[in-house]
Amino acid sequence: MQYELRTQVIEPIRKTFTHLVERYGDRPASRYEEGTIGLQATEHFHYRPLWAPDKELYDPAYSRFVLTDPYSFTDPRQLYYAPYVTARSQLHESFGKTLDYLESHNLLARLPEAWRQLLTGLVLPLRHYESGGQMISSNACRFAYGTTIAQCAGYAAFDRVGNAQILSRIGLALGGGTTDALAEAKAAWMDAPALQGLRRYVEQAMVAGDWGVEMVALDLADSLLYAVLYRHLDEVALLGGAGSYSLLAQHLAGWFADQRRWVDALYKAWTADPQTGAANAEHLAAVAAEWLPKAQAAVTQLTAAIDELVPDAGAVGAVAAAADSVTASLAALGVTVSAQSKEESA
Amino acid sequence: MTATPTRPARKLSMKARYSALTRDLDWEPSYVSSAEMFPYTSFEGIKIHDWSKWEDPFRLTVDAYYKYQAEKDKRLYAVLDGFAQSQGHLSLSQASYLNAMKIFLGGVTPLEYQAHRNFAFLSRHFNGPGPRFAALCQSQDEIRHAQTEIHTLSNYNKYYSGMHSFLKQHDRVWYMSVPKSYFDDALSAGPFEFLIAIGFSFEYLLTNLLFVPFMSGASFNGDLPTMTFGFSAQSDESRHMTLGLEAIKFLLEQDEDNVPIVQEWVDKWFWRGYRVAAIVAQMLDYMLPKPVMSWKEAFELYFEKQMLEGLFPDLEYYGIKPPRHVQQAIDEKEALSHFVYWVFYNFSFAANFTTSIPSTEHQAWLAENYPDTFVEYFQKPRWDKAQRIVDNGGRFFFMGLPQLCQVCQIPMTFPEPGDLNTICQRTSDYNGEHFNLCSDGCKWIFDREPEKYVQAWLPVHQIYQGNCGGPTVPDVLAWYGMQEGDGGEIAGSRDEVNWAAWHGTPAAKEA
Amino acid sequence: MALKTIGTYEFPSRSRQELYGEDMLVHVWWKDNPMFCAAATFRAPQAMSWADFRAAIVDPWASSDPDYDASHDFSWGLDGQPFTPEPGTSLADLGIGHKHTVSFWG
Amino acid sequence: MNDPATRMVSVDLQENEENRAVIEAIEADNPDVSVRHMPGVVKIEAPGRLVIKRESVEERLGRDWETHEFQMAIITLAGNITEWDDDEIVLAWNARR
Repeated sequence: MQYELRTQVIEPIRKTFTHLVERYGDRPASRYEEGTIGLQATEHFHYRPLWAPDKELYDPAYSRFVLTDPYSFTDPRQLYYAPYVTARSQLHESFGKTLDYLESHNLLARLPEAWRQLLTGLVLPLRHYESGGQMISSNACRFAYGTTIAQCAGYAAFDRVGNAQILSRIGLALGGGTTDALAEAKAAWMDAPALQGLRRYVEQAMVAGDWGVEMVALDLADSLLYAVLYRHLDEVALLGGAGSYSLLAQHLAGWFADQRRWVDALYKAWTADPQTGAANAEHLAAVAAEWLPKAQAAVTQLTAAIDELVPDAGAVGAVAAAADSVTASLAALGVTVSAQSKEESA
Repeated sequence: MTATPTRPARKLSMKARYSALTRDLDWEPSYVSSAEMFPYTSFEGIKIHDWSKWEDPFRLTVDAYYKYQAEKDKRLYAVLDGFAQSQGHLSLSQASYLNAMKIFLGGVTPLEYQAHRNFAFLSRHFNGPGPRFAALCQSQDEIRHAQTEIHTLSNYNKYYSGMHSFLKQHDRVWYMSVPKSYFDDALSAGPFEFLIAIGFSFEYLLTNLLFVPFMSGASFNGDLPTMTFGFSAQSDESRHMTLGLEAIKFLLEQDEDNVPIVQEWVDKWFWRGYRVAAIVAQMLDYMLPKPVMSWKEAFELYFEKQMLEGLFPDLEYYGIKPPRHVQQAIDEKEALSHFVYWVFYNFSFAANFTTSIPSTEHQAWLAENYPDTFVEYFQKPRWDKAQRIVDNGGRFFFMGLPQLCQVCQIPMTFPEPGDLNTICQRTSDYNGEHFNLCSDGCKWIFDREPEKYVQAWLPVHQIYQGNCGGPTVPDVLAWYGMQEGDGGEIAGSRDEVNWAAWHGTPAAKEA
Repeated sequence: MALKTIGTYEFPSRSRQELYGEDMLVHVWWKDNPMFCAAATFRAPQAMSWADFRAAIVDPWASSDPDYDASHDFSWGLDGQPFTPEPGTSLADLGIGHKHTVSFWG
Repeated sequence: MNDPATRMVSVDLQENEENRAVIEAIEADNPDVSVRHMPGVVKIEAPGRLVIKRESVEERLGRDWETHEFQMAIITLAGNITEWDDDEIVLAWNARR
């Protein structure tokens, strides 16, 4: 009986859920689509938040950046939870192998002294920057309108703690299995002059009060930091006999390339929106005009200290190049960050 | 040393490693004030003196989280794929089993998603890194649950009715406003109340009732994917339960002034959650063709024994008493599921699931599990008469719209304390308007925060205001996105007819 | 208890009478008939006479139960108090207010 | 009933091949446990305290086992987790700090 059943072909009566058929036509939907599109409620919220009575529980007005159709943005990586944790599990496993290799060959101890100081005094403290990035991204996960953006922000938030832990594990290794290097790094984050610009920047970004503005501010700083610390310095390290710095940096550089994919897609969706695109572009220009110079100043302060430690590093110059590249990629979206407004806010 | 050669000698202990990697990321802001950075953690009146006192017994780090969660999902999706490829849906106990899953998908899945969003809120806005990280993990877990539920049930949606429009229906269908308003209530509260509402009252006190016996039931009824998903989700829930328990202890230990505030939240959210659980009660007792554990037994095992006898004596140390109105819940355990399934039997013409008179064997099981109530209060006055109506060629439906409770939003069906023959009706007047409540518990909740509950989007009232597609039942059902075959009577339903055809057995006579 | 909020928290009821124009919501509860799982909610003109309310609204609903006999002499209550409906009197004049509950039994 | 030494603590575990070693280890290390089988679930209860020891699980499993792996097995619990380190997990009531 059962065997007969199993050979019988039973035609499905529908291919997927109705809201996906209405959006994409009568075709089977991917697991990304089924697990993402439309999950956030949009109507009949019962009560106003006690902590924000002027808004609904989910409300486009939590940001100046608005999409007419929130699902005009989708994650180009198509990440839902299962592939997300699988990908990150591999990232951390691969990082763990790198770190094991460095430790078992005692390579961290053989880092040139300047690079060791660079790592401990200027890179490890960025675990706190990553923690700030987590909080900004978590805020975006809560307040973004629509599941697609919120989901990307939510994973990005967890990524940031992961990045912080990557840095922390490097610190534990540098400390010979103790937390000494981490303690030193924290003291530097709090007091080292080279880092105060960046700390001020993160603290101010965290209280900007508009999740979209906060995310853009974070991304502007990321774009400079990641370009310089994990790409530019990666090459400098290889030439300067600090191969283990390069081996570690590749994991964070790889992460940022992945992060860029969804953030760039979001900027594109914002600026391409048929109804709100022009206003979004204007907001983006204003936010960039306000925050990019601040980010550049803060990261330059940090990189100046790098150039002091490693004289041929050219880190300050790399920041300026990265800032130009940010301006250029915004311009490609039709977002003009005027030099004048840059100077004003600087 | 030689006993564990695979463990590196310099490895930090789990506790030290967790602390270095997670707890120590915090810093005191200098360029903005603490109040600017954490604007939401003072208005509720909760006082926290030392955020570092928060303990997370799981001591999970991000790399371990990814590793184990990826492994869990690998196993789960392998089961889902195998089940779909082998047409496993044909080996369910009955097509009607899926009625429970239709309610689950529309009623519970969107809540998991909401939890994902609001734990993200906590993971930004708590002042301390310990609770922020715990909330962050839970936020990730909750989107996992929403998605794995959808992916688990997606295969059934291809062959069965009632699941196709679960998102729209969560926002619109009359009974869905019960779970929706419950969660909206928690989200609209401050971060500490949310933590007690969802983290403690829901995850710790009640979630076992929702998931453990039910998933065991799924297993017993041939639904391997749901069982696998459910137990896999529960392995996350045990972390969430621990977070909930840690949350309440942390708040109670921080300041004595927190105790009365927390007590009121425990009181409110126990009752709010218990009313939502009423829907699960009827799933356990009526919707599983092969029942495994009655609501009453589950309530005794997972609530009375584990919570009232196990947990609350611990909380007594802090001055916390068992939830106000808990006695009413205990008294109702003999009758809760029967009242709620009867509501669904009355109204399934306007729902995404079907109902029927329980079979003779099923009624015998109910009588055996509820010896003091089922036969006298439910079988004789209700089911026997419903059967007579069917025998005469009819089917009893409630041809109108029910009176809803302003707080829990369930049709006002619940009994007066100590009197199963009389519906409990309570009222409150606020700002010159009359409000109806189903119980002393819901009335207490309303009177505490009437400013909140007057905003309730009550489906029945909205239909009468003309906000739900039109004045007639077909108008409203179209607005709900219902399709032919979604609701009504099981006998002769689309699912039943298909099931019979697929199994080569004659369908039951159409009612 | 004063509600603890950030900012002013005042919202109108989503069920207030004015949303129903000249009408109101009335609950009807057949108290001793367990077939009806709850009282029913109806929208009715405040000026509607009791006789019309009974014939146009109560009787069709109660007839979901085949044993309903409209000519039976029921006892009536309004919000738990004894109540004597006058067929020609309007609901409003009978003292039935928005979202109040009329019950019957016997 | 209020004595934390006798109040029941419990864990519910998925009943499958993977978890058999864990279940057996718990039974061996906790003399007063009672075990109840439901479809797909094993409920293990003990008065006052329940311990899961890494070494005992490893002995039965024949491979390394991290206590973190317990998260793959557990469905629910009653009691406080009073210890969770590299070597053991302890559940008990009355955990004051």
